[in-house]
Amino acid sequence: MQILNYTSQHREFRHRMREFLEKEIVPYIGQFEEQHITPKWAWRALGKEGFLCTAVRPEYGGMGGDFLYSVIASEEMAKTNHTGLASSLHSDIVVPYIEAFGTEAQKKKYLPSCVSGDIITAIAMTEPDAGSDLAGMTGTAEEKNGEIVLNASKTFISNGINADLVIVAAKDAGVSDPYKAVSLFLVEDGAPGFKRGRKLEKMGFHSQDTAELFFTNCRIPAENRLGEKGAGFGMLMEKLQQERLMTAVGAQASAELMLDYTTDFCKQTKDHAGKPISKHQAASFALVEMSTEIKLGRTFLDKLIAEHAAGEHVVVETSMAKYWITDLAKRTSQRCTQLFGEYGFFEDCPVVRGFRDVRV
Amino acid sequence: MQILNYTSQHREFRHRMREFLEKEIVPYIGQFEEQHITPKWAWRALGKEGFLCTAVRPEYGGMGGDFLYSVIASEEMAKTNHTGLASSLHSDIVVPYIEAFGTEAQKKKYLPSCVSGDIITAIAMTEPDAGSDLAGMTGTAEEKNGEIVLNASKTFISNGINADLVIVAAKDAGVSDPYKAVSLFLVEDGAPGFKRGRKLEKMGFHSQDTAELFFTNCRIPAENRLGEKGAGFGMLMEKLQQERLMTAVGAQASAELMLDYTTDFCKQTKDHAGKPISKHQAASFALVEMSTEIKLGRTFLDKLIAEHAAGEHVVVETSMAKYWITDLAKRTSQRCTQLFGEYGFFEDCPVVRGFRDVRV
Amino acid sequence: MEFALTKPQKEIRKAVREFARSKFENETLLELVRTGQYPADTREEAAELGYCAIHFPEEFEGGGLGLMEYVLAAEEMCRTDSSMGLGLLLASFGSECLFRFGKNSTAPQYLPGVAAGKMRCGAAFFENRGDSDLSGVKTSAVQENGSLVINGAKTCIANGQTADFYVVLCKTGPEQEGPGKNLSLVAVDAHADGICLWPSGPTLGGSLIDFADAAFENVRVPEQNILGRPGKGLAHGLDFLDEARIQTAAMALGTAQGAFERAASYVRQRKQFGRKLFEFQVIRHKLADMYARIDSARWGVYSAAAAFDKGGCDRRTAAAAKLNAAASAMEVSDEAVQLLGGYGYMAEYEVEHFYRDAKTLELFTGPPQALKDAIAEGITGKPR
Amino acid sequence: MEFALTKPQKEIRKAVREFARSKFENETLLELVRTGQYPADTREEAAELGYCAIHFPEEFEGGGLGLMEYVLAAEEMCRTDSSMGLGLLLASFGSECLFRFGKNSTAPQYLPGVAAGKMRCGAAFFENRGDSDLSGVKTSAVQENGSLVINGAKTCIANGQTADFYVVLCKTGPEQEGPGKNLSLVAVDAHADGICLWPSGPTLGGSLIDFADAAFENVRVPEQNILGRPGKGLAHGLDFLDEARIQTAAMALGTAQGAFERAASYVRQRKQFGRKLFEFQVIRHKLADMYARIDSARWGVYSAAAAFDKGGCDRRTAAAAKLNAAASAMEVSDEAVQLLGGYGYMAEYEVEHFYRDAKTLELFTGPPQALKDAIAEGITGKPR
Repeated sequence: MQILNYTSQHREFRHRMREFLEKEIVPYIGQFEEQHITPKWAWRALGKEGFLCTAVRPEYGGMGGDFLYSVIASEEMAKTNHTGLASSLHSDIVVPYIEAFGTEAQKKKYLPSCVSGDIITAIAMTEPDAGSDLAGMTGTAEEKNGEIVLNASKTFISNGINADLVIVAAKDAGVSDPYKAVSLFLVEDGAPGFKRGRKLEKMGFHSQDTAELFFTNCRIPAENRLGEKGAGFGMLMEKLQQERLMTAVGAQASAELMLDYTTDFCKQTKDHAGKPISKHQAASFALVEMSTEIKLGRTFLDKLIAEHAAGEHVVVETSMAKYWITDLAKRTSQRCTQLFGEYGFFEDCPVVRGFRDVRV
Repeated sequence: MQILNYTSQHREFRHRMREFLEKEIVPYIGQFEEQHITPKWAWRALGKEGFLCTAVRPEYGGMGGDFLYSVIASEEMAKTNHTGLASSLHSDIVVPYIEAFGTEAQKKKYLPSCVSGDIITAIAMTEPDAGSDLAGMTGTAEEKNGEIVLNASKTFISNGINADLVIVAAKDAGVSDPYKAVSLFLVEDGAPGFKRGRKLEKMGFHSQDTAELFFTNCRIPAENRLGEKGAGFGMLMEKLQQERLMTAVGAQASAELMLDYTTDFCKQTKDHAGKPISKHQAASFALVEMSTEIKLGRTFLDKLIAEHAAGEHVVVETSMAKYWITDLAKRTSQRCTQLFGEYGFFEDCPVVRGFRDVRV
Repeated sequence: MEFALTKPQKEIRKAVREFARSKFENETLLELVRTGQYPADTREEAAELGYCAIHFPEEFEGGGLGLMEYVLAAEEMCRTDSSMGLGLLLASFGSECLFRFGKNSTAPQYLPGVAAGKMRCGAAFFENRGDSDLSGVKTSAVQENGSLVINGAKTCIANGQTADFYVVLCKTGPEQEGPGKNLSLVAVDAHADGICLWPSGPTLGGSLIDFADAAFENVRVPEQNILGRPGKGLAHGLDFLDEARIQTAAMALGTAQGAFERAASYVRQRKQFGRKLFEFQVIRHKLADMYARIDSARWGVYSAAAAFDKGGCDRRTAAAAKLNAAASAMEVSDEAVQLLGGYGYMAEYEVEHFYRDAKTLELFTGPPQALKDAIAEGITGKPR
Repeated sequence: MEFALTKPQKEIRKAVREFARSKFENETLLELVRTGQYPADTREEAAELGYCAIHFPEEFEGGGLGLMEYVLAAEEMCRTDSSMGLGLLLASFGSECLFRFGKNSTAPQYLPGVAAGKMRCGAAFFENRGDSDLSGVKTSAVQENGSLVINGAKTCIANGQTADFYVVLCKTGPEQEGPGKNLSLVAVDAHADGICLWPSGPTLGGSLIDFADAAFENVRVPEQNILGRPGKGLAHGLDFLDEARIQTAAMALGTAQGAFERAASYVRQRKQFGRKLFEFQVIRHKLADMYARIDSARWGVYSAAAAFDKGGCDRRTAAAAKLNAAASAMEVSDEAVQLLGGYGYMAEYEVEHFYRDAKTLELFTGPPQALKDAIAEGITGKPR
């Protein structure tokens, strides 16, 4: 029984994207990791081939693909074992805000370039002192003379350095109910008062440019508000289901990839008696146990993908999936490295990058 | 998205069975547990209402129900929180051997009484020294003068005391390949040389009559061989998928039941400050974490049920489900009892029976 | 740092081991575990050798030794058999309150009887089955003409119906004072008028011990039956709980060790698929995990006991010792049940009651969540 | 039983703690961790205070103290910073082989240099990255005119490119003899002709230490460079591994403690949803779990070290100490990363490198599966 019904078009898309990545991206990943950023040409190449923002409707330059295309793109990207080309963040998390809540003018202005990769997007919610507590946000937005003036510090912003367009969440200082005070704003690269901080040094995600962003009396046109004034919280909530689901999709693909690498290693590596490590009983049980857990995660996830694609409200279940599957990926990374023995702490052990990256 | 498509007939069956059990069985379970056996009248009552062997075809007295009826019957039985009426063992594990491999005469002779509950069945494979190693079995069967003479000791036989008909696995001593030596035999209560040992004292499963069975020069008619000579191993393998699946179905239902009991307790019990325990953060997280795991198990299981019902070969996946879900039930029992505090080690704490029973 | 037992400690351990091995006989024992009948004779024999009051002061017929020696004895008893160990050890549960918090006139009245293996103590602390926080105690003890008049109800009292005296945690101040304030520990003779007892119901483990609920209705005891300082009952109760947790931890440790040894011996004997079970790497690794798990709990228990004897065991150390030891007993006995296959489930092979006892020990004297609250308080202080 | 450090032990611990706290400075340190540059000055300063050879005999400029004192120092260093601790401690990794197995002429040549913080040792044991079983060693050392001629290749040698000498496990008997037989440990000067080195590649943790692979091509050393008894190299190697596992366990313990303290301090300061993080029960319970987890590992490490110093630490005790300590470092540092939220992932907040170092320690000197094999062998003997 297949929970997800991939059509031959889906499969062709997956195949084409995999081939593209293997040929055009994978050879450069080592460089991206060393440079701690993925260059813009890679984004554009991806966009040119139609692998960005597959869900955007044709009138804005996209292919109007169903949700399964997003899943495929995200999975194939995860299988390249790097995180710098955060195309799923761009395509499935940030850009959908513009398409869902943007004015016709905003959509016309931005979406085609988002699809082509000429605009790379980021979303700036988290603040240094508030963490995941959105109500505790302190960044402010004020309207003055037909402009909006932003004052906020944001941190842990993925694509922070590359981003050409940032969706910034900030509060109307005049509104006391924190749930009614937040609005979203579109801030372009070069807006006066918008500065990028340093690239953050991290445990992993080395090919990704995570950064702090500063908005100091940053002025943007009033029409750059995204959605209704004060509706930010609601918009964020509305998109939560897809965000969590995409996190789970990435983590699941990553766990599967690590297990594949480890299984291959155990089959290929022989002990001094010439016996493959995979025939050591403890290793073979470990592989079976991990693959059982991973299959459980996969089944749960596929069902949620189908439900989400069908427009069902499964926000509780996607939270569960995000919690359980990101933990699964972490456990898998910890256990897989063990099976490599001493080799498991060398960077060229194929699961080490995953070990670092899954902790984000 | 519903993976399993229960029809209104299924739901009506579930409803009817639940009402029946609540009224006719649940009030007596305390007695069954004390007496360490479930009396035959309970089996017959179940049979009379059509809750046994739902899969047996109408020509043999059954309702010819699809696999979902088996699942429903097994789940509803699990929700009575006792194991003595091992109707799933009878209906979904033992009797299917007769229907699948029996001769027309055997089927005519036994199946209608299996359906009515007048015959309770058991299956005797495990031997004291061989455990789960079927190839290590030492019980023998010899043909002599048109009769079969069995010599075997079997242990851990569920329904061992109640059983009116036992399927016994034994080896042809003349065949050296252990995988070709095993045959199955139908042994009726009262066969000369068939003795039941003591009821075994166990950690749980108190309402179930687990026993040792002894066959000492036990003579049965030659026509009581079930299936081909030497085909025992193959028959056992063929039924493995359903056996494992039914074990998982029971364990899953049991985990769900324990979590329900615990959630109710935490909501109803107040600390000295009048706050329900379920509002203590640690307890509420524990409940959410358990319910996440249980949902994962449920989704995985439902998919396998659908696949099994559709006749797919999913024997590896059912092994995974059996391993993971029985472990889930155990973990759930261990964690739920903790949430009851000191009350968690008293027998009238509703999850304690489950704590003992899931370890079988 | 020395990690060696002293010679007398080694001797006690050896003597208790020999006693337990000779007196805890499998068949009788399984019958006792099944029926819950109390092994009064064995307790008296243990008492004659001084094993029922190792840590009581000598003036009350105790051994005058430390909690460390108690711990070693408890470990050996529960290792030989967890249910028998619990049965012998918990019979005196709570009697420490009669001597730990200062001289008390009730001590000579009861402690020698406990030391002789004849009397039992009922620690009547809890009132709410689902909440182990002692500060919510409502049972009142009101002064009246040199007496205390006790009214209230308690639950899950170990030795509830067989105790000769109770240690009752009571509110001795006005009710409106708020939770935890002005509590006192009071010794109450089991023959006092107005005590009504009924069984708390059968238990999963610890099956030789009876648990009962009690109602106190105008029960009068002399004022001097207050143990320790009046009004300091909560502090005393928690101090007692520290000691009780180290004791329970020792029982859990022995339970783990006993389950491990049974499993190790089973897999060494049992053949499957043509080989001894212990030759399979997965089985070997399970044994190794069990061994390491016990190792990770043992020293914590010993060090807590040693600190207690020096007067310096803080609450979190006792709680952590119990948390680890109980978890180790649960994990190890769980694994033992698993390793024995079908036999693990059978009463005859014993590990099943080790598993039930482990769960009982895990919840008795503080389930994990209460222990974690205590440890966290030690790290960061109380939350608001 | 005494659970107190002796006064000199307490003094060493305190002195090392003060040294580490004053010398391991956050900013420089993070830069070193990032770039992998070796803190040679800090090592020399540590050496001046005697911290680089606490457990070496005095005749080789060592402290003449036990493994217990080494353990206390290692714990403090790694607690202050895991990467710095590993950097300082592992520089001498393997040099114990020069004095543990009997007098050897190479000891005066190298050990004083190590003790002075100037020389480093490269333990060249493994030949197969995925298999930590030493008995498969194939590198040969053949006697020829009073010399040994070494041929073969080794992998993952700590201090591989910076070592002044290597301890190489070689086959000194005929190849056909079968695995593990007739191996010997040989000291090899790094300047000997015929050694070819290349980096094993960057590592996940332990980033101050360089790992290299080496090829030995007709490398000649004097016959007397055999360490301990000729032909007993496997036994010596395994004995060294016992000591190394206790050392690694101590580093893991310190790593766990350091990660715990950083997390505890973070949740005490950080506010979310209007309250300090530590006021949330789930956070408190996580701290309690971390505390109890460390507690469950610490005593096992100490007791193994104490037993080692008495000459009585069996293989399974050392293996269990390392298994528990490494698991505790993994779990505690994992939880610390989690508790710090996004900051846990950032180099600046340090716990991320504790987590990477914990994984490195878990696999170095024997991954869990090798430790479990060793423990099981101690319980049941070798399988067929």
